[in-house]
Amino acid sequence: MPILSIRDALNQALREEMQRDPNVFLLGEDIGLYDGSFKVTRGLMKEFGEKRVLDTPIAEEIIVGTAIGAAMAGLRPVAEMMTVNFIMVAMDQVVNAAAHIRYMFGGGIKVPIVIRTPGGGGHQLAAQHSHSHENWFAHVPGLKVVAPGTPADAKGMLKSAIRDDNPVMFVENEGTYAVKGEVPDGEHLVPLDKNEVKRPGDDVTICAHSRMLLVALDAAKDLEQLGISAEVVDMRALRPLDMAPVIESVRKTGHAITVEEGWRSFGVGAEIAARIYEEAFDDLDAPVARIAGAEVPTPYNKRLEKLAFPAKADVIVTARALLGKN
Amino acid sequence: MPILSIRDALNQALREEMQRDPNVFLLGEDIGLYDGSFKVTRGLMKEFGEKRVLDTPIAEEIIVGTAIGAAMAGLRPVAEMMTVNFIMVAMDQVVNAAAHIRYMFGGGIKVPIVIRTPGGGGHQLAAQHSHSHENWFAHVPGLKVVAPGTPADAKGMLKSAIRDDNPVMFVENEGTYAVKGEVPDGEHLVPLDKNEVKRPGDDVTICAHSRMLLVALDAAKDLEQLGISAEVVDMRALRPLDMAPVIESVRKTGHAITVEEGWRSFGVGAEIAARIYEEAFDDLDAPVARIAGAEVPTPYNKRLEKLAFPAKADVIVTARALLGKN
Amino acid sequence: MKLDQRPTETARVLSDKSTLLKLYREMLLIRRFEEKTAEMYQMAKIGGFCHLNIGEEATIVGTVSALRKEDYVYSNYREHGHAIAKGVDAKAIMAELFGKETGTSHGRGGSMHLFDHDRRFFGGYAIVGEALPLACGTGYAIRYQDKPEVVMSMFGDGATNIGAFHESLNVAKLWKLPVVFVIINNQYGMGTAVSRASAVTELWKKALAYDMTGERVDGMDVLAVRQVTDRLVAQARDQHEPSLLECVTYRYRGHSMSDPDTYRGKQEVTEWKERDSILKFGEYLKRERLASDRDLEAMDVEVMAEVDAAVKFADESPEPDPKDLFRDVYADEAAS
Amino acid sequence: MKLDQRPTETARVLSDKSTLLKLYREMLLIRRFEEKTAEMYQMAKIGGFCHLNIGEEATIVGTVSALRKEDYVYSNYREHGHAIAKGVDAKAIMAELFGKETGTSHGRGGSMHLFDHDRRFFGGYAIVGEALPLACGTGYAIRYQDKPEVVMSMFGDGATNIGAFHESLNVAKLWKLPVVFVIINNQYGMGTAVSRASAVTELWKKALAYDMTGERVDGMDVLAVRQVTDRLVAQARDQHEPSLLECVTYRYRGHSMSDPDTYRGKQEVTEWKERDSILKFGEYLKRERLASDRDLEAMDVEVMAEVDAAVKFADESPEPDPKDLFRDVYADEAAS
Ligand SMILES: Cc1ncc(C[n+]2csc(CCOP(=O)(O)OP(=O)(O)O)c2C)c(N)n1
Ligand SMILES: Cc1ncc(C[n+]2csc(CCOP(=O)(O)OP(=O)(O)O)c2C)c(N)n1
Ligand SMILES: [Mg+2]
Ligand SMILES: [Mg+2]
Repeated sequence: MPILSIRDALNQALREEMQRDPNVFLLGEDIGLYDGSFKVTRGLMKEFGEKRVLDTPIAEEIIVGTAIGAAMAGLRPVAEMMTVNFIMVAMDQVVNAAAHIRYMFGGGIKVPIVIRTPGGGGHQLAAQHSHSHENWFAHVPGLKVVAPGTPADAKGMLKSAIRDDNPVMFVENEGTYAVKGEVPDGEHLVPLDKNEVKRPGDDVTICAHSRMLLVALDAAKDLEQLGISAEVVDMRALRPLDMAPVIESVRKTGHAITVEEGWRSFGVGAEIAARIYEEAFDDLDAPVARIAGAEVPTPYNKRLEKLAFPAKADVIVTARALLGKN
Repeated sequence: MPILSIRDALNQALREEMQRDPNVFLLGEDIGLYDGSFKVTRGLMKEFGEKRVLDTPIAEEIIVGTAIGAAMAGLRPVAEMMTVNFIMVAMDQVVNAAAHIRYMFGGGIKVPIVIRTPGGGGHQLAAQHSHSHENWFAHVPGLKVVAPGTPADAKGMLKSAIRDDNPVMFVENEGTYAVKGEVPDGEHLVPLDKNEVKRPGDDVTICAHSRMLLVALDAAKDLEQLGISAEVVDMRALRPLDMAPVIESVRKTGHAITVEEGWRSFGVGAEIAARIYEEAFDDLDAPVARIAGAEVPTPYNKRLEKLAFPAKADVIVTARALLGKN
Repeated sequence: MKLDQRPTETARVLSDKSTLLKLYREMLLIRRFEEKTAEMYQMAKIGGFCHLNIGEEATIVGTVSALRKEDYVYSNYREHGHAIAKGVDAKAIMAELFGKETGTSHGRGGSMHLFDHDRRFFGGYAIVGEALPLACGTGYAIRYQDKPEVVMSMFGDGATNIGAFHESLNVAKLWKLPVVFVIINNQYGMGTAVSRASAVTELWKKALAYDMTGERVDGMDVLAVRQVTDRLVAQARDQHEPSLLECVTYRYRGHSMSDPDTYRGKQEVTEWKERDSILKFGEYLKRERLASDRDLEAMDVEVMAEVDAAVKFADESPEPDPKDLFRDVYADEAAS
Repeated sequence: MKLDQRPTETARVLSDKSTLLKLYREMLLIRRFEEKTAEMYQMAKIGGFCHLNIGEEATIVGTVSALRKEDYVYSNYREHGHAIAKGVDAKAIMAELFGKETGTSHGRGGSMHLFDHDRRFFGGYAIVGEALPLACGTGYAIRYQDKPEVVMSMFGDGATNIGAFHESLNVAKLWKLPVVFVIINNQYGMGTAVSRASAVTELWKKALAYDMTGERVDGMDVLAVRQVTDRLVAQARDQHEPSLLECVTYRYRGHSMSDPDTYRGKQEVTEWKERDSILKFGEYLKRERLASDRDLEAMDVEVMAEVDAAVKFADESPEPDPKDLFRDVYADEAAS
């Protein structure tokens, strides 16, 4: 199978879907002539022209709103928010419009849009360019929210998202664009509502999505050496939140850890933990351990920043403590 | 002690703080000449003039941003967002600016603003006027978030919020403005970081804030009749989230229920539940039960709307089920 | 584009008896519908917030009547009349206000969220300014699909101060979108007069920042409104040139049914009512001998009967089934 | 207000030798500081995003030098030069870029978030348009406290298309706030040329929508910029009349240090460099016999030494203490 970076896997998904369906078009800031801030849309304006790859002014409400209005008239827009931090100025369009239009109009119309946006930190971009907000979107009925962590899933879920009839928040991560892996050629579709065991194990269940999935997989390898067999569940489907593989895993391991890049309080891990208790209380041997970003606006200084985000060592230490092996 | 509605208690707090400190001023849409959309600011423009009670255009980014900039130059603005639904257009100012400015400038400045805003549903206002978002704000480091449910706390916490040196999200609820209760005259300050047992009990701990606190207290009365002694903890302090009275209570009761008006997934209850497990796992006899709003954009139709929000009966049924008394 | 370059359509409208009577009838229907709505609200048949169009009939009918069936309208929460003018069935509108399954939005939306896909009434939105970017998106789709359609975006004076207005007008001009932006300047945003909210009070001037056609018209004169709208719609359709049209009008009632209306003088309200558009247009029709008092009275009876029928329909319609609470959260039911 | 009504201040500036040399020195300091910053970035002493002011020196110095110490500046992420012009110590700026505890923001902010309370440099912000409402708030506080101060709000051409720009200009005029809005029109927002993002390309025209003074000036000519800014600052200070000033300039480098800069022609860049403001202003000083080649070279040596000292200071400064990660999340430490 071809080896692609997540960046190129996303690019391939966009190209294939644009070739397949003339109603698919892209819009966003600097996605065309500039090839995209993170080069995900590289070459697409050249290939498909300015109509189907629309460079916009710096005006996020217009980006999301234009996508919605175009979708309501029959198109399938894929909007890029340069980073998730900027979506704060367009939150009304995402929540009060995109997510609610179908329901509030009694099902009279659908809003098939995809909003692609990278979150995450680790590049010394400080307090206004480093955060993650997928928990916010996953809270909102009417949205679907996915956050793939591998090149194959990136491609397969983006293609599914574009074909989905609902507004989909497609959460990427700046720190994973260069990550490489096998990606099936052509028609490769990954469902938007299925989480998946990415590494089997017996002692502890580690739930993680996006960049933290890679951290968790990395930690699991080391844990193996330390005599701990970790099962890693990819939480790529955040809304609807598919808990089935997690519950099945916890029934076996009796221990669970959640890992997320965003802030802990009211974050993704809280919901996963709450559901594990609700569905597998008697199988748990210890409370679910949550690993999350430090609750600070991300600092610029490299050392401080490093402390602010979860790393492999945190997963290893937490797993050992949870299993009483420290 | 005088009996006041929450509306009047808030009004009294604003008046007293404006009298005490000439740097305190109010701004928002229709808060002056119109006396406020929900009449919380009634009479204040007449009393303090247009400079200190500033009617703004419909431009929420300007409301929050003006508050921040004025605070940075030494004032103590209290901004009203007519309802929390409209804050979606100003989310960037709240999160990326207000919450992060102090940290990202290394502590070189403070941002003492209060953003008062009612959330909640139940008045047939449908999908764009009925939601609650306190979980979002409570996720953000740099913000303080409170959501009082009684007139005394409304007054005492608003006064504390105005004197606090941090940005405070002061969450009100449209459905509670008319609720009456005793309110101490004059200097009555309630801390922003202390939750409180509002009704003692032995069998089950019910955690609720804002309007749901009243629902929980109401249910607790009925439960008493049904032979269940419920302890109700007011979760008025959401960030920092004071768990001490909850944990102490759960140690005693072994059972916990969370009640919130907003959507369940990734909501307030998830965080409270996760922390209960983390701090009192061995004291729990059953999983924490979460009661929350139905995961729909609120429907207009009265019957459907009723189904969408938690009610007393839900608390009673849940408590009985949790204690095996059905 | 100058008016005299396209005199035909407008001239026909402004002289054709049946068209003129139809305009009058629509204004009357909106008036009677809204009066009945107020009554039904007071009887608690209607809940939530309820914003009436009474006073704004000439603006609404003058603009929307210039559109074709396949043109789109995006509106706000004060949209009952806009829906009527776009051809949405009064029965389905009243049923929506009653929260019934037969309503335009199956009772899920209510007064602020009317919608009709077939009539291309693309909805009432309750967040000020929110629908302007959507109108641009539909305009983009029209250009994308190379269709001869137009979008009309309707909003209040207050909405011209919010960010989305600015972002929308900029791209409409930049991308040459067939959008006519209509400011229904009824003098107030809730209790705030235009001059207390906007740095310019001649709101059409905001078009200058986008090098866009800007027009101001007496929104109490249906023919004046129609005339300028015909020109702007043609400009949008034929040349993909967007425009900003300010209609100067007035709402006779409070902002919503729950507004005590204490921020403006009685005198002011009275003066505007003296310029009532239905009254004046009726006089015009009589003066021009296009209708007699009796004709107009007969029309009124007919319109009232239509409104009564709408109420009856709404009254007799079923409520949504409680088990359908989660229907239509997602387009694929499985996801709910 | 016409220039000739307030000739004194500007005339003095434009003829006073020491002031003119000071302007030149500041432009040079910014240039050399930024060149060194690029070097340090390539050496990985600086991380994150890094946006340089090279090419924009005349705009920056011409505007900011017109302010008093007690006036405020709000800027964006491309603000190293703005901070220097407002009197912030180059040492503390470089230390901030290095992420050191001695930096303007104690290493928490970095290149995009310089801040200096005493100099009233009220910060660099990384969200486009975000700081304009803040500038209005500070303007409101000035009026509230009845102080003779002014706020300068600095942002790019791209920022004029976002909603916050519109909301800010409207209230600035409506509330008579002493704010001078400065558009640094460097022709591009990232890779997007002004004409591909804005319906009007003469950006000063956006002032028309607010009935606000709008001006356009050659942003490569420091004296021209200073002259118009003097007038606008006086207008803000004395009459509380805000204004919009468009300075037409150019950034020689890419958007940030990581921009491959493929969206514009080499020829275009070369042409702008030929109009380099430091070069031209140096020639002017020599022509007017206010400085010799040797004077200017000596000044350059002095400036380079200052920059070197800043690097040395930054290099030798301590990193933040890891145990202070949570310091300053809240004003009351207990809350963290
Ligand atoms: C973003 C936002 N802010 C505030 C409100 C509350 N609100 C609803 S209608 C309204 C006044 C709007 O005035 P205008 O645009 O003139 O329209 P009109 O009601 O006069 O038709 C306000 C402030 C809202 N719905 N959305
Ligand atoms: C709201 C928002 N959207 C997008 C970005 C990403 N971004 C950062 S700088 C920039 C270009 C800004 O251009 P301009 O305003 O002209 O300023 P310049 O960089 O040219 O000085 C963009 C798009 C952002 N920071 N904030
Ligand atoms: Mg109005
Ligand atoms: Mg620029």
